[in-house]
Amino acid sequence: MGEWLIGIYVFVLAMLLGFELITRVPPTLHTPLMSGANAISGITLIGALLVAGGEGGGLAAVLGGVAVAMAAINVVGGFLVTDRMLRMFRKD
Amino acid sequence: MGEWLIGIYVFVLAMLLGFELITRVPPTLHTPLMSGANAISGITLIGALLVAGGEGGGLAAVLGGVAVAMAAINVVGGFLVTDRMLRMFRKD
Amino acid sequence: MQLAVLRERHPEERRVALSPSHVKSLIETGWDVRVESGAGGHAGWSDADYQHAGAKIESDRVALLEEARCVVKVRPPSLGPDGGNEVDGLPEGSILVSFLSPGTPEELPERLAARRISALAMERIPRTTRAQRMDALSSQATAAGYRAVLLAATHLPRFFPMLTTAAGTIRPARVTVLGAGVAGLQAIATARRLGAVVQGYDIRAAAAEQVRSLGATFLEEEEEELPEGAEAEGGYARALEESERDRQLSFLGRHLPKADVIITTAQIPGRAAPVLVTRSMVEAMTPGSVVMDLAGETGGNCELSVAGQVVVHEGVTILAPVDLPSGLAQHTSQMLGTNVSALLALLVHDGELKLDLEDDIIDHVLVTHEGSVRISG
Amino acid sequence: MQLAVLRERHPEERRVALSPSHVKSLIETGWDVRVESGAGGHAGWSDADYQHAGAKIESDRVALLEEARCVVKVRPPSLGPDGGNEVDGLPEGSILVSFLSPGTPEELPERLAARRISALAMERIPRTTRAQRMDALSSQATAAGYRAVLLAATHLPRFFPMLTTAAGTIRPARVTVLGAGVAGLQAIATARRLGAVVQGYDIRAAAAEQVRSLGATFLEEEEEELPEGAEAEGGYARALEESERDRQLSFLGRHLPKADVIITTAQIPGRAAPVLVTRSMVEAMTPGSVVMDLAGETGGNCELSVAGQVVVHEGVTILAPVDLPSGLAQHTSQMLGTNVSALLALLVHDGELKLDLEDDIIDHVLVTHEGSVRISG
Amino acid sequence: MPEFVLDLVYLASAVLFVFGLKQLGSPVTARRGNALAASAMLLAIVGTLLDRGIVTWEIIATGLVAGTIIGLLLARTVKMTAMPQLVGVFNGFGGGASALVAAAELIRSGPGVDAGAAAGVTAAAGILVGSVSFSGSFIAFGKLQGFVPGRPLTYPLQRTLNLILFLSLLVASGYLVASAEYPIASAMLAGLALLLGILLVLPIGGADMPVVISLLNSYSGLAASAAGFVLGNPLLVLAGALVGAAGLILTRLMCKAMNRSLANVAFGAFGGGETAGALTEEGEKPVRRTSVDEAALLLAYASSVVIVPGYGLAVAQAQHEAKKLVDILRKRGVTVKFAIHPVAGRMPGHMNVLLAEADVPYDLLVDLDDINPEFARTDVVVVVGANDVVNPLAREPSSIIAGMPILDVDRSQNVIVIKRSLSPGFAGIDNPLFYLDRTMMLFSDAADALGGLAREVKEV
Amino acid sequence: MPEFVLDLVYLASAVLFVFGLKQLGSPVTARRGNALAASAMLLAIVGTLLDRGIVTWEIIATGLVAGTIIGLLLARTVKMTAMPQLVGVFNGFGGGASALVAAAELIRSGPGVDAGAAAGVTAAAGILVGSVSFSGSFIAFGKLQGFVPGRPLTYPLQRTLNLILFLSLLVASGYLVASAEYPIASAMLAGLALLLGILLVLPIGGADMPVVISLLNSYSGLAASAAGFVLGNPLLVLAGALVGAAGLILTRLMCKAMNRSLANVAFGAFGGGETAGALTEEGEKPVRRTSVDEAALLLAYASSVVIVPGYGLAVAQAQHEAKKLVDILRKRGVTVKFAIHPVAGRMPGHMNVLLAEADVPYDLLVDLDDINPEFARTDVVVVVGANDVVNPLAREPSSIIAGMPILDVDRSQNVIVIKRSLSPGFAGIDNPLFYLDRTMMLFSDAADALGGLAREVKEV
Ligand SMILES: NC(=O)c1ccc[n+]([C@@H]2O[C@H](COP(=O)([O-])OP(=O)(O)OC[C@H]3O[C@@H](n4cnc5c(N)ncnc54)[C@H](OP(=O)(O)O)[C@@H]3O)[C@@H](O)[C@H]2O)c1
Ligand SMILES: NC(=O)c1ccc[n+]([C@@H]2O[C@H](COP(=O)([O-])OP(=O)(O)OC[C@H]3O[C@@H](n4cnc5c(N)ncnc54)[C@H](OP(=O)(O)O)[C@@H]3O)[C@@H](O)[C@H]2O)c1
Ligand SMILES: NC(=O)c1ccc[n+]([C@@H]2O[C@H](COP(=O)([O-])OP(=O)(O)OC[C@H]3O[C@@H](n4cnc5c(N)ncnc54)[C@H](O)[C@@H]3O)[C@@H](O)[C@H]2O)c1
Ligand SMILES: NC(=O)c1ccc[n+]([C@@H]2O[C@H](COP(=O)([O-])OP(=O)(O)OC[C@H]3O[C@@H](n4cnc5c(N)ncnc54)[C@H](O)[C@@H]3O)[C@@H](O)[C@H]2O)c1
Repeated sequence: MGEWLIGIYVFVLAMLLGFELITRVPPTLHTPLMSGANAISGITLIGALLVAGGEGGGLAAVLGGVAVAMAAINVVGGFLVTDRMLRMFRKD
Repeated sequence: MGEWLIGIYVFVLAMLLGFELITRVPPTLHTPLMSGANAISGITLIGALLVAGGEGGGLAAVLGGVAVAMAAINVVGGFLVTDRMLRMFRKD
Repeated sequence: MQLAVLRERHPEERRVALSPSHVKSLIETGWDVRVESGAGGHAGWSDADYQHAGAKIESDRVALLEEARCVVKVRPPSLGPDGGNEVDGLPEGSILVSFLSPGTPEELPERLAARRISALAMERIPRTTRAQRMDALSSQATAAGYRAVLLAATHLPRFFPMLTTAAGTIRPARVTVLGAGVAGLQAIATARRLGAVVQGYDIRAAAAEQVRSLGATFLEEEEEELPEGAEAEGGYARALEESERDRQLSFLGRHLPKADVIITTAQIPGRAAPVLVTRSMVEAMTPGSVVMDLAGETGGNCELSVAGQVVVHEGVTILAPVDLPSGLAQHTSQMLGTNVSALLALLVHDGELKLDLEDDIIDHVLVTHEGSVRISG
Repeated sequence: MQLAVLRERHPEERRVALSPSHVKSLIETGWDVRVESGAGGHAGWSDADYQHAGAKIESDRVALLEEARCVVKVRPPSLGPDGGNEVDGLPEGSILVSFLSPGTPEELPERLAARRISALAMERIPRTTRAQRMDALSSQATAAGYRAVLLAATHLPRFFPMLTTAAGTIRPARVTVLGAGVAGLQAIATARRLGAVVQGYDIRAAAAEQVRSLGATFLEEEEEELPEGAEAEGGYARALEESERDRQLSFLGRHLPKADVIITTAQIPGRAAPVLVTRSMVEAMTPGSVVMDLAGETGGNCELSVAGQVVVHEGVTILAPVDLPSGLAQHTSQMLGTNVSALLALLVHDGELKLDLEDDIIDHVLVTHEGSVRISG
Repeated sequence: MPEFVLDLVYLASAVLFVFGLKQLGSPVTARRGNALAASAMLLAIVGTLLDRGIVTWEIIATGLVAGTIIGLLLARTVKMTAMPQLVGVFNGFGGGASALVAAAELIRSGPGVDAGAAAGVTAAAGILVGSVSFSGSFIAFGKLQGFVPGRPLTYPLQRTLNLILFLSLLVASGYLVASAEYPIASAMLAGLALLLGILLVLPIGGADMPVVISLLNSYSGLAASAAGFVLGNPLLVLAGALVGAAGLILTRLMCKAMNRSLANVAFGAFGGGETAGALTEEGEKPVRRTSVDEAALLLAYASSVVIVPGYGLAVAQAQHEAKKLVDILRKRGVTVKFAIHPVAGRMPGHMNVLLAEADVPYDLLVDLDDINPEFARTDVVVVVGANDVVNPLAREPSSIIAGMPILDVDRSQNVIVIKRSLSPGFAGIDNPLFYLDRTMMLFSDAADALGGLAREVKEV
Repeated sequence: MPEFVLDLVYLASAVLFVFGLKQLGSPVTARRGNALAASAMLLAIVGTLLDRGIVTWEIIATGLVAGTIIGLLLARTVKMTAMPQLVGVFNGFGGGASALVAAAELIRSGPGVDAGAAAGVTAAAGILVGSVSFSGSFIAFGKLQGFVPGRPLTYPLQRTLNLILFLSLLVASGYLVASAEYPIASAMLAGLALLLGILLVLPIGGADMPVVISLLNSYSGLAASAAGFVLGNPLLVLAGALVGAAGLILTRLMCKAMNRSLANVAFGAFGGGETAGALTEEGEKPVRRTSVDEAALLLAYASSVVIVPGYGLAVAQAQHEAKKLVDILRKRGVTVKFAIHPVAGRMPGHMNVLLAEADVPYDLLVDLDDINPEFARTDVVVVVGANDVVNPLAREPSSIIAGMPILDVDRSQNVIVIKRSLSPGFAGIDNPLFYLDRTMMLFSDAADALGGLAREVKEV
C-alpha cells in the first residue's frame, strides 16, 4: 500500500475523529474552542521549520523562514489568547 | 515517513475513534453491540482471501483457506445474529 | 389634619378601614389619627394596639368627628334609624372614604351632598395600573372567592378531594365556577387546592386562558361560542342580549346539574347580576349539592338565592352570604387598609389636604363634591 | 335473616349505617333488609333509594325490629328518656352492630347483656391487615381530619395560603397538628393543600417519617427526645408518665403559641385524652387564632375546650365539635357502610348467621354475648 | 481493476465501518448500523475478490462456501437465550482466522514490509492474540453452554504455571521474530497461546462470561489489526483497531453495569479468581438488579406501563418526579396508569394527596379492582416504594397479611421495583415478588430513581 | 536522535492533540485542554528542532523569535472584546504559513513523495486553501475592526467575476501540477487565491464574521493537512485534519445558534450575499437571542439567581419545571430566589398558588420591596413569562403603566427573558428591557424552556 494512500487514511480518520470530538459544545465555548483549534492548526510550524532549516536553502528556505514567523505568531498568540478567554470561565 | 509508521497512525487514530464512538451505550444494547463489533472484526476475511488466493500456494494457501472458512463463519453468522437480536428492539 | 376611623355598626361587619400599622404610617405622613373605641376589635386589634401606633382613642363619636377633616369606614354610612343615622353625624365639608354601594338606599348620594361631604367611593377605584394599590374591590373579592370555597366545602356532605381508601374510593367533587373575575379565579384556585375537579366559565374570551392558567378546565362546547365583544370597558363584562342569554342558559342547563358545587360570581357594573342558575337547574342537581352565590347583594346569580340566607331546595343548599370578606376580617382589613391608605396619599399635597380633580383616580371615585352629586347610578 | 337499619335519633347525627348500594349487595348475599323510614335522609338517600335497592321500608320501629336477627346503626343505642330508650327496643338475642363508645353511659354493656344481645363494637375493630375494610375508626377519622381543617379555616379571620397582592403580602397561616394518627395525618394533608405552613407532632417515633411523607415538618427539638417506646400495641400510643408529661408540656409551651391554628387529635385507647394545650398556651396565642380539638368527646386535648361548643377565650376560638364525620354524612355513611358490610360478611357462614368466636376479629369486637359482658372498659 | 480503485473501495468500506459502529451504539439506529457494517464488509470482500492479487480460486471458494453455510446455520438455529455463547463461538473463529492469516502471510512472503523486525513483531502479536481469542472463546462458550463447569476452576500452582507459560510465550515470540523458521515458530507460538487462552478463562466464573467474551472480542479485533500490519492492509488495521477499542470500552461498560472492575475480570484469573468467585457464593436469595439505564430502555419501548406508588414514594416526596416520568412516557405514546391500592401509604388517601399535589390527572388513577385484570396485559409495572400492597404472600392463608387484597403485579410481563434495599414494609415481612425472574430491583431512593428514569427515557 | 524517536514524538504529540481538542469542548476541562494542546505543540517543535534534517539555523531562529514576539504582544495587549478579530488574524497567519510551506517544499524538492501528480495536487490544494484563509481572515478582521465597511459589500458583475476567478484557479492549479515551474506557478496560484479570499468575505455582513472566521479556521487546518501531505509528515496531516473537521462542526454549531445554514454563510457570497445581507437590514430593533444551552451555562456558573415569574408561567403551567430547575441550581450551590410582583399574573396571589402547587418553599418567595435592592448584586435574573411587571417604562411618568412599582431586573448583571415572542403583556405596551445589552431573549414556551434549562444545567 502506498504511503500517500495511508496518508489519506490518516486524514479521513482524523476528520471523523474531529467530528466526533466536537459534537455538543455549549455556545459560550464556541469562541475559545475556535481559538484553541486555530492554535493547533499552527502545527504547520513543524513543516515550516523543516523547510526553512532543511538542506538546499535558497528561495525555499526564505519562504520557509517567513512561514516560520507567521506560524509562530499563530501558535504562540493562539494558545495564549485561548487561555486568556478560558480564564474567564473559572467559577468565582 | 515509513509505511509501517503511518500504519501505526491509522491504528492509533482508529482506536481513539472507537473509544469516542462507544461512550454511552444503554445496557440492553451491550450484547447486540458486542455481536456487531465481533462481526466487523471478521474483516480479517479480507486478509484470508488474499493469503488463500495469492500466488505461492502451499502451506500458506491451505492455512489461508482454513482462515477463509473461519472468518466467513464469523462474518456471516455475526451480522445475521446481530440483526436477529436487534429486531427485538423494534417499536411497533 | 384630623382623620377619624369609625367603628362599623352593621351587625355582620367585622372589618375596620385601617389597621394599626397603617395608622402608624399615616401619622408619619402628617395625619392626626383618631380611632373610635373598639373599631378593630373583631379584626383582632385592640384599642391599645391603635394607641401604640400613635392614634388617639375616642369612645364618643361626636367628639371623634368634631374636628375630623376626613372620615374613613368600611360600609356605606347608614341612614336608617337602627344603628343611627351616620350621615348626619359627619362634619360638614369633610371627606368620606368608604364603600358607597352596594346595598344602600338610593338617596345616599344626595344626603351626602346635602352635607357638602366629598365622598370617595372605594368600589369606584378604576382598574388602571396606577390604581392597583387602591383597588379595594380586588382585595375584598380575593377574600370572598377563597372563603366561598371554604363555606361551600363545609356545607357539602361530601369530600372535595379524591380518596382511595380501604372503605372504598371517594370520587373528587366537581366544582363549577361561573364568572372568572377576581373572586371567581380565586375560587377556582382554592377549590383546585382542595382537590376538586374544577371548571371555570365566563363570557369574556380572555377568561378562558386565565382559567386554564390555574390548571382548571374552561367550560365550553365546540359548537357553542362565547358572545362576541363581551369584554367591555375596564375589563368588565357587558350585559347580554336577550338571545345571547337564552343560548347561555340552555348551555349552562346542560352542564351545571353535573356539578357538586356551583360557585357564581358574575357581575355587571351598575346593573343587577345576571341569572345563571335557574330553578330547574337546581332541581336537576343531586341532593346534598351546594350553590354558592356571591352576587347575592346585587340580586344573585341563582334564581333561588336569598341574600344573607341559607336556602335548602330539594336537598340542594343555596347560600348567598353577604359578609364573606368579614369572615377574614383581620386580613381583609389589612388589605383594605392598604387600599385606603394609598388613596389617602393622593389627597395630601405638601402636607395640605387637597382634592385634585385633575387626577383621573379622584375624578373617578369622587361621588359627591361641594354640595352636588357628581356621579350617579 | 332479617337485618334492620335504624334511623339515628341523635339530633346531630346525620349518618346512616348502610347506604342503598350496600343494602343491595347484602340482599344478594341472603339478607332480608328492612330500613327505618328516613334513615338515609340526611346523607342524601331517600326511602325510595333504599326501596329501589331492594329493602323494605318500615316507619314503625316496633314492626321493624320484631323479626330482626341483626340490627345496625351508627351511634350507640341510647338509654335515656329523650330519644327513647333504644336498648329495650332491640329484640332479645339479636346481634347489634354499631359504635358503642365514646359518650355512652357506663352501664350500656350490662344493659345490652341483660337483653342477651350480642353487641359488636365498630370502634373495636383491630388494626390488622385483614380487618382494614372494617376499620370504621379509620374511615371516620379520615373525614374528621379533613373537616377539622375546613372548620378551622372558616373560623380563622386570616387566610391559610400566602398571597402576594397589590394590597400587601399575606403571610401563610401556621398550622400545628398534634397527634399524627389517621385524623391528624389527614388534617396535615388538607391544611397543606390549602397552602398553610404545617407542622405535625406526635409521641410515636414512626409518626415523624409519616408527617414528613406528607411534605410537612415534624415538630421537634434537637435536645428534646420523644419518649421511648411510646408506640404501644396495635400502633396506638401509651399514656405518658408524669415526668414525660411535664417535659412534653414545657416543650409544647415553647412552640404552640406561634401557631395560627392548632388541631389536636391525640387519643389513648380506653383513657381520657391527654391534655396538650393548656390555658396559658391559649392565652399566649394571638387573638383570632383557632384551636380545633378533635378529642372533645374523650375529655379534650385542650384544657379549655367544651365538647360540642365554641368557646372564645381572650380572642382565641376553641372548637371541640363532636359531629365532624356527620358533616360529610354522604361520604362517611358510604365508607361506614363498607366497614359494616365487611363485618357482616364475617357473620354469615353458608347462608347461616353464626358468631365464630375463634375468629380474632369477632373475638375482639364482641362486647356482650349470651347474657354476659365479655369485654369491659 | 486498477490498484487505486481497490484502495478507494477499501477506504469507503473503512468509513462505512465507522458509521456502522457509531449507529450500533444507539437503540434507534442500531439495526441500520448493523446493515451498514455488513454492506461495508460485502464491499470489501467483492473488491478483494476482483483484485489482481488473487490467482487461485478453489481454496477460497471452498472456504467461503463452508464458512457461509456454517455461519448461516448457526445464526438461524440458535435460541435467543444462547446468544452470548454464540457470539463467543463466532468470535473464536474470527480470532483464529486472524492468527492463521498472520502466520500464513509470514510463511508465504516472509517479512514483506519495510521493517523486518517490526513485521515479525506484529505477526507474533497477531498469532498470539488471535489464538488466545480462539481458545478462550471456546472455553467461554463451553462454560455458558454447560460443557465446562461454570464455577471458577482453580488448580494448584496456578501462579507458577502462568509464569512459566508467560516466559515460554516470550521465548517463542522471540524465536519467530529472529529465526526464519516461520512454520515451526508459528505453530509453537500458536500452541502456547491456545493454552494461555484456556488457562485465562477457566478460572473465571460463569456469571462473568459475557464480559470475558466482550474482552476476547476486543482481542480478536486487535488480532485482525495485527494481521493487517503483516499484510500491509490499512483496512484491516483500521477496522480491527476500531473494534478493538470499541470492545474495550464495551467491556468496561459491562463491568460497570455489574459493579466489577475491568482489571478484576481481565487479570483476576492470574490472581486465582477469588474475587470473581465471591460473586457466585450462595447464601442470599438472588435478585435481579437493574440500572436506571436499563429500566429506562424497558419503559421507553413499552406500550403499556402501570405505576404502583407506595409509602416509599411519599417518604421520598417523589411525586413530582413521578409526574414528570409519566408525562414523558405519555408523550412517547406509552399508555400509563397509576394503580392505587386502598391502603398504600400510611393514611387513607395518602397516594391521592401526593399525586394531586403533583397535578397527576385523576383519570390516570385506577382502583385495585379495575387494574388487577389488566396486569396480565401490561408490559412493565413500576413499583415505587410499595411493598406490602404488592406482596403475593397475602394470597397464602397462613400469612399475617392474609386476606388483604393486593395488586397482582406479579402477573405482568416485567416488574421494576424501586426501593432502597430489601428491607420489609409496614407489615415487616419478606416479599417473594422481589425474587421472581420477571422482577428487576432498582435499589435507589424513589426520587432519584424516577428523576433518572425521566432523564434517560427522554434521551432514548 | 534516531529517526524512529522523532516518529514516536510526533505520534505522542498527535495523541495529545486529540485529547487536548476533546477537553477544549467542555467548560470544565477546556483550560486544561488548551494547555495539553500547547504542550503537544511544544513537544513537536522541540522534537523537530533536534531532527537531523535541520541544518541551517539562522532563518529558523529569526523567524521563530520574530513570530513569538509578535504573537505574545498581540495576545497580551488586545482587549477581550476584540477577541474574534484577533483569532482571525492568527488564523490568517497560520493559513499563509501553510501555503508557503507547501510552495516551498515543492520548490525545494519537487514532487518528493511517491505519486507525482498526487503531490502536485496536494501542494496546489495547500497553496489555494492556505492563501484563501490568509486573505479572507484579514478581510474579516478588517470588517470587525471597522477598517473595512461591516455591511455586505456587493459589486457589479459579482457572479461573472467569481466564475472567471474560479476558472483561472483551475488553470493555475493544473499548471502547477503539470509544469515544473514551481515558483512561478505557485506565485500565480497564490495570487489568485488571495484575491478569491478577499472576494469571498467582502460580500458577507459583519454580523456573520465570527462564523466566517470559524470557517476559515477550518480551512487553515485543511491547508496544514495538505502541507503535511507535501512534506510526507503524518503529524501535520492528522492535526490539520482534526482541526479542519472540528472547525467545520463548530461552524455548523455557530450557524445553528444564529439560525443560519452553513451553506448560506459559506457560499452565500457567490450568490451575491443577499441572504446574508438580509440579516443586518434595519427596521426591527435588535434583541440578543439566546439558546437553552447558553442560558443553562450562564445559570450553572452563577452564584446568585433570581427568577421572576409572570402570567406566562401560569399559561404554560410551568411551575413544576421551575421548581425542578431551582432544585438543581440549589444543589449546585447557587442561591436562588423568586421575586414575586404584587400583580404578576391575573389574580391576586396567582404566582403563590402556582408555586405552592409545585411545592416551592415559601421562604424562597421574596416581595418586591425586599428583592429590588438585591438585583444589583444578582448574577442572573430569569424572567419567565413576565412582562409588565418588569417594564422600565413604568418609571416614565408619561407611560400608561406609570406609577406601578416594578421589579428592577434591569439593574442586574444578566437578564434572561423567557417568552414566546416580543408581543406585549396585559398593558399592551412594548418593553425596553428586551432591547438592553444585558438582556438575552429565550423565545420559547416557558415549560419547554425551563425543562430544557433544568436538563442542561444538570449536565454542565
Ligand atoms: N393507608 C393506610 O391507611 C394505612 C395506615 C396504616 C398502615 N398501613 C399499612 O401500610 C402499608 C402500606 O403499604 P405500602 O406498600 O404502601 O408501603 P410499605 O409496605 O410500608 O412499603 C414501603 C416501602 O417503601 C420503601 N421506601 C421507603 N422510603 C423510600 C424511599 N425514600 N425511596 C424508595 N423507597 C422507599 C421501603 O423499602 P426500603 O426501605 O428498602 O426503601 C418500604 O419497603 C400496608 O401494610 C398497610 O396496611 C396503611
Ligand atoms: N395580579 C392581578 O391581580 C392582575 C389582575 C388583572 C390584571 N393584571 C395585570 O396583568 C399584568 C401582569 O404582568 P405579568 O408580567 O405577570 O404578565 P404580562 O405582562 O401579561 O406578560 C405575560 C407575558 O407572558 C408571555 N407568555 C404567555 N404565555 C406564555 C407561555 N406559554 N410561555 C412563555 N411565555 C408566555 C407573554 O409573551 P409571549 O406572548 O411573547 O409569550 C406575555 O408577554 C400586569 O399588567 C397587571 O396589571 C394583574
Ligand atoms: N388593575 C387591573 O389590572 C385589574 C385588577 C383587577 C381586575 N381586573 C380585571 O377586571 C375585570 C373584572 O373583574 P371583576 O372580578 O371585578 O369582575 P366582576 O366582579 O364585575 O364580574 C365577575 C365576572 O363575571 C363575569 N360575567 C359577567 N356577566 C356574566 C355572564 N352573563 N355569564 C358569565 N360570566 C359573566 C365577568 O366577565 C367577570 O369575569 C377582569 O377582566 C379582571 O381581569 C383588572
Ligand atoms: N390496619 C392498619 O394497618 C392501620 C389502620 C389505621 C391506623 N393504623 C395505625 O394505628 C395507629 C393509631 O391511629 P389512630 O389515628 O387511630 O390513633 P388515635 O386516634 O388513637 O390517636 C391519635 C394520635 O395521637 C397520638 N398521641 C397519643 N397521645 C399523645 C400525646 N400525649 N402527645 C402527642 N400525641 C399523642 C397517637 O400517637 C396517635 O398518633 C397509627 O399508628 C396508625 O398508623 C393502622
